[in-house]
Amino acid sequence: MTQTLDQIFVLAKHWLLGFLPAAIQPFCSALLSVVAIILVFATLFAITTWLERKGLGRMQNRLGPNRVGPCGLLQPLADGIKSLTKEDIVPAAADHAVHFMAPVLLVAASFLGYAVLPIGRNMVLTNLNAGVLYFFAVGSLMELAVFMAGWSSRSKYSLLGAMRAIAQMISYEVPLVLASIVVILHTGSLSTVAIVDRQAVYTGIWPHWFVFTPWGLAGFVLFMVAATAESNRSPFDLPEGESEIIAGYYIEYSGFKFALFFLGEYIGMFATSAMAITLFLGGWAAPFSFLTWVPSYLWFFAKLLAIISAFIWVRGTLPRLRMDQLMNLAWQFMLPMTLINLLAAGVWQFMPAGVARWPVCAAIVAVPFLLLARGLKQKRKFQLRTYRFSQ
Amino acid sequence: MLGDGILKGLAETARNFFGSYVSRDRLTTIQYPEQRDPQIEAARSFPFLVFDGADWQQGLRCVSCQICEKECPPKCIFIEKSKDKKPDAVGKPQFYPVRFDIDISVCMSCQICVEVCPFDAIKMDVDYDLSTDDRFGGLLLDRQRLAKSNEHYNKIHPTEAAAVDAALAEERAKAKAAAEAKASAAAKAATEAKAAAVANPAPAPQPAAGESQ
Amino acid sequence: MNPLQGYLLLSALLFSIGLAGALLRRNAILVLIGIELMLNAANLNFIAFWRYGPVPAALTGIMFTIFSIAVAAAEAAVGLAIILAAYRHSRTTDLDRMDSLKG
Amino acid sequence: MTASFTILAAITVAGMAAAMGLRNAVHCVLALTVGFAGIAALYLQLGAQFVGFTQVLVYVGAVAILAVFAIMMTQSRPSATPAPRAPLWAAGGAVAAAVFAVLAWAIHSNALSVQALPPQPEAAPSATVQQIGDALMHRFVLPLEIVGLLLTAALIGAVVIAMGRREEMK
Amino acid sequence: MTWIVQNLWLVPVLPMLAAAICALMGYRHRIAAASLAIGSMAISFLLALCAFAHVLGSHAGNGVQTVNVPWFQVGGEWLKLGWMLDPLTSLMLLMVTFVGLLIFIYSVGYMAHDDNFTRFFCFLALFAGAMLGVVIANSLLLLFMCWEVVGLTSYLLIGFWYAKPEAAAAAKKAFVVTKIGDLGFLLGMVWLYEKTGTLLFYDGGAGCLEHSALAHLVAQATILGLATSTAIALLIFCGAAGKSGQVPLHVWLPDAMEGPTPVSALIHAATMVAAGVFLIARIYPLMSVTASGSPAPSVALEVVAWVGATTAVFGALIAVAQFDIKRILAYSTISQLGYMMMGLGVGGVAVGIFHLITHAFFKSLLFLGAGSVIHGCDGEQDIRRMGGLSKSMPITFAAYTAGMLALCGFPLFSGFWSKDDILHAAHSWSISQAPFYMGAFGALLTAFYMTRQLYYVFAGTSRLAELGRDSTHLSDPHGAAHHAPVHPHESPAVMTVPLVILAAFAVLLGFIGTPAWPWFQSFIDGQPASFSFAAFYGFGILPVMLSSALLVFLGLALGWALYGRRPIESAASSDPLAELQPQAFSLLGRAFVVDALYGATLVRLNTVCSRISDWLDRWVWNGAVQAVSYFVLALAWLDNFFDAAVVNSGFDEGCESVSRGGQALSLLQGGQVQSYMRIIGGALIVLVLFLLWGTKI
Repeated sequence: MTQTLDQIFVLAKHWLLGFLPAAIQPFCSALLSVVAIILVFATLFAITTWLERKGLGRMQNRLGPNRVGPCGLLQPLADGIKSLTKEDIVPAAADHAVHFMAPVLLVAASFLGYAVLPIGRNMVLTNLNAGVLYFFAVGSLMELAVFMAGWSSRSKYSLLGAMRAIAQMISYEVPLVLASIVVILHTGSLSTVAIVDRQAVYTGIWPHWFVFTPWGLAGFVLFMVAATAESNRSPFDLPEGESEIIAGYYIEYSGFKFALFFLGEYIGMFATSAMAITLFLGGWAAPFSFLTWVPSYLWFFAKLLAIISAFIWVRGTLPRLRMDQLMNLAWQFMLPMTLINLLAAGVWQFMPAGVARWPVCAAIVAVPFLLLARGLKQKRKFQLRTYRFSQ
Repeated sequence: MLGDGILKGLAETARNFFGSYVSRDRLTTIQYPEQRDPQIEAARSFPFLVFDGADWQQGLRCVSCQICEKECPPKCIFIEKSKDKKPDAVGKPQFYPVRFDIDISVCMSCQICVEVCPFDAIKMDVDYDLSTDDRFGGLLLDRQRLAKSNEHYNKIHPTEAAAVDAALAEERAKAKAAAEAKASAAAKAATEAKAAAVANPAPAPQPAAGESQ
Repeated sequence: MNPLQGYLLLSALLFSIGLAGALLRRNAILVLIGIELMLNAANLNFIAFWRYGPVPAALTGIMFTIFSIAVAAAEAAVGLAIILAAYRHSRTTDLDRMDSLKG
Repeated sequence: MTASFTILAAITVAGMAAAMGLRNAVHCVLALTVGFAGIAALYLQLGAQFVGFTQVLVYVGAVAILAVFAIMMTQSRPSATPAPRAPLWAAGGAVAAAVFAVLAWAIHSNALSVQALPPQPEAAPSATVQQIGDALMHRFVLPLEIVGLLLTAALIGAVVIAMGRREEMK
Repeated sequence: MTWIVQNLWLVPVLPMLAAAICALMGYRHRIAAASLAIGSMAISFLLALCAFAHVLGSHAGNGVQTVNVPWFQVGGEWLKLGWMLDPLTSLMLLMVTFVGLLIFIYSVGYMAHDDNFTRFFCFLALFAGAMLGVVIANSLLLLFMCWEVVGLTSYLLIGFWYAKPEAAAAAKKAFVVTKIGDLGFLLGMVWLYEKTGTLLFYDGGAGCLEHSALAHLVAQATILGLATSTAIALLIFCGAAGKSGQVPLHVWLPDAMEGPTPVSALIHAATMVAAGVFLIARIYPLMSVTASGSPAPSVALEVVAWVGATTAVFGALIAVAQFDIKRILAYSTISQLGYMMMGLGVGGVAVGIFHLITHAFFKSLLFLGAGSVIHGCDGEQDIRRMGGLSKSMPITFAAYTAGMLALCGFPLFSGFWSKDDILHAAHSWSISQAPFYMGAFGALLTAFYMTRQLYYVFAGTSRLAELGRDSTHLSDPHGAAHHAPVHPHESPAVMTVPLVILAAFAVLLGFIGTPAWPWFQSFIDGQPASFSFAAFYGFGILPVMLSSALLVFLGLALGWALYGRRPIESAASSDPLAELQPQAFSLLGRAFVVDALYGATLVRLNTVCSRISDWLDRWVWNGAVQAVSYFVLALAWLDNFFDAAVVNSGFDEGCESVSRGGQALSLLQGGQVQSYMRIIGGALIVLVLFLLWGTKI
């Protein structure tokens, strides 16, 4: 029974494909999965916008949307209808073709990453041999889309925003990849399915998630910070900093194209979050061995929602960084820490299995962290800022 | 340690998040159409024209002097003066506006028109439910839509309106007394010298009008 | 025509396009891109030979391509940095005007 | 000569030709990414997954962006250069055409010797990440180290060259 | 060999180390420098005490204990250096470290206001180290090296206030004059090395002061019928005379008083000037050696005695007519050094050294007292302007009086015993009685001029406020800044305590060498001392003692008669003695015009010589050199012509052809990258064609 419930979508797909001629079955199989993924994650996008607005509202002691539908649940729908019906304005000086292609490429690129993400047991579009590499390669396409959007608008704000976004994404791609390499080092595979399988085993009731190792924990935190920056979320949302460059690279977009950018950003965020889940949080694996009867995809989405909530929480808490702070964080803190974490993972790999490697690896990660933190703190002497004119 | 400040901040937002469910006091937002804050007396939105009595056309205080039209910084007032005159509240014959339009999409609520009006004929309203689906006609208010009764004025700005009413009442009383004096004098004169003053029927109102201006 | 020849012809064509770009464009950045293109054509050759070669298990073609990509990345970074430095010096990226080394 | 190869080859050649031919430098780079992506797809078709993704990661993700940045930093005006063609362009074009002709002739004339190869495997030979890693760590460890050194040197060198002198920064 | 003998080198090295550290310290670290110097000196003093105790313990025999270490190799021989410990050394060590320690402490107070405090202590410590090195040296070479360092520090310290031209000139003078003597010393040393092959004093029978070497030396004769030993000894005596200010070379010592007073006390009264005496004592075997069995004293000792006697009278005479408080003491020192030399010449090591030791104490006491007076009078040095200080400076007065009585040889004071010893030895000298009479006359004069000084300085009323305080008192910069009327005041405890200690020694020290208990003499000679009052009745002792006491009383009475009877009213009033004998007084006041004499003869000769050398240099040698250079110039011109006309034109032609070729080739280099690439592309085509052609065939 639990087996069936777990594999219900897989079985349903097979049952559907059974009606089709064998020649087009592979194509249709892929098509079905793609459509399913697009539908599910687009829905998740809608839910997330609602969740985000409600959550942020509550954090700011507001109610959030509450007019459209019960508890404002239909707000995303209203937003969608609004953006669809709005006038599509293209600047006269814009490079029309590029201007049009940019949001399309962004959404396409952000959806491409889902091809290798295992959503549940046996629920992955393709089990690529170099899946993680594929994911990051596709992720780098987003930079191009951002550049296209910023450049083709022929607006200084959008170009500035695009330049900021690209600089930020390139800078944080390095720690992002380096943070995930520890997992690859441990599993010895770039395949996402293999990585999840390695984590879906239990000692007693406890799972073998990588986040429960010293290097895994550090890697997870670093990965999440880099992912926040990579998906231009607060506090790293400089590219769209409303106060100085209004909305960054999509300032000249309106209507549905704007919605596409919005969608692309959220889908990209889901993808990196899902990657974090896959790499560190055991993918679709249940957190305790006695909970394995719950269908795997439910676990995946539960984790995803948890991470999304964390994103919202962070967004509601932290103010936006300055550009130099952003870059300093990337190159002076994230990069060294990921390299040290890599060292810790290597030590873990080569030390005999036992209790000894726990404190050693923890020390390798924690001591440089404390030193680095102290060094970074000492460099800047915080003091009360004095204004020359306004006081 | 690096990051403890972030954790502190996260705890703060979490406290607010859950607190907003627990205590109603935290939620400061007013659910607007259903709830409203009581209006404060000094509030103002856009100008309106005050009329006395029941009939707005009869009771408009405006004498179409066009000072406000000239003084309006964004030039959102348009006045067309009448050809004829009709008696005002004091009973004196005055011009009246045939057209009086204010484009409130242009108006900037500066209240200069109110300051310059010598007749206390134009005042600031407090109404803000002005949204309309007609971008042009719906926001160009004509004479009829601008006219609000003195009772309305008394309701929205009671203190100010009381002072204005008192001043007006005093003026009217004075004018009435003068008129009565004049009338009695005229009657006396009429009785004394009926034949002498046929050519000059009524020279008295002119100084009275000059006084009231 | 067998598949290998197809790849080789494609590679030759790409190489020639890259060469033409490198020879004809005046913008130094585009010349550099043309050179990158030639490198890519060569890489395609390596992969094609690995795929259709006698000992694919040796992975020589793939290795060659990987190293070539690494070297090309380094070359692009340094080349573009040099172009930037030259631009700062002469305020142009036009190769015709960067001829202070002529004899 | 499958259909997919034809389509991919056409896309690649079109992208590359556009990259070399368009007037606007930014358009050139965007077309170039199409060409690079096409080459990556060809790699995938040839069964070299790892190389294909690396191609995307390096060329589309890094080199193209780098080129775009360089263009942004060197072109104060977005207008295209007045005459994109170099002097003696005919000579250059002739050389390029001659190179292609000679290469094509060489490929064609060597068709016999190519056919003398052992029968080509229908399925792509496997090149899993594991195998590539093994090869890099054992047979090709020295080149790997050298490449690492080279990349480090290039990183530092690029930073130093692009940073310029300190007075200029101020 | 005990620990102390093995590590005796520590005694000089510690102050030297302190000096080195002080030299590296910043000038602000005053307390550190002073405490370092004083601490090192204190440790050296303790070590000296140990050494003394060691010698005292191993009294038997003339125990010379030596430690020799090889320094470096010359040809086949090792040059050895070493140190030694014998009674003489131990006593000298004790004296130098003790007096030095007291003077160091005194200097802290005296130099308190000086900017170069640190430098002062650096030099002082270096001097102390070098002086101790002189004392412990077992090698004439080591002794000479330390001797020269002592000379150097003397130079540095005399010129310590180098901004004053007098001080700089005095330093230069001291250096040059002592170097004249040192030249003799060096010659003697080289000669000695040539003759004996060693410079170690004692080296287990092989040393130059030991029997075999001496016998060898005395057997050889040189010019004028002198034995080699005598000649060498006289040469070395030149050095000693220079250092100790004996008559022909005494001129530097009075001028050396330009240095700070502690320096005068330590170097120019107690230790360095006594180094000459010590040197003679050290090489006494060489000085005294005679042809075997001859009872008469050696020629060298005879010379020493006569020079000493002359100096004693000479210095005392000049001191009578001086007005500078330190100059009086300086001439007194010269005179006393003459006594020591005379003692060495006529009586032997013990006689001279006994006076050296007592003199060191009371003369440094006098100098420190003078320093205290100068300090209290804010830099005033002219005794005519002092007066009445006994009331304002009681401690200094008491100490100074004790020192003065000791110097005069007042009965029972230490100077009395040691001077008596010398007079007695002179009285019983076999050659001549003249030194005795000269010494007796000197003693009379000493009592006289010290009484004069005492009356001038301490008696009567203060004359400080009188006269313009202008030219004469540049010598000490303490009071140069302020012109307010000066109130003489007592010096701080750090200065008076050393005075009191020294005064106690000045009074009591003589009792270790009375005729009744000649402990000192027997200690030096390495014999056990015996106590007997009967010794007073020995050969001629009591008459000499009585007569010298009489002379002292006579001198004191004369002084009182001239200066004490009638108080000196004013600084301007002339000296009573000058009123009696004006010519003689002015002659003495100008120090027998020796300086002028030197100026008129030696210095002028030197000037003439250098003029002649200059003329020769300018016209004769320079002409020759110029002739040669003109010849070379002519050659060069010829060469140049050849170069320009022949070689260059040919070379130019070659270069131009190369350049033309290069220009032709450079047309290929258009600076256009793409043109190069075109060529490369063409080359590629050719290459492929080649390959194809190759496979076809």
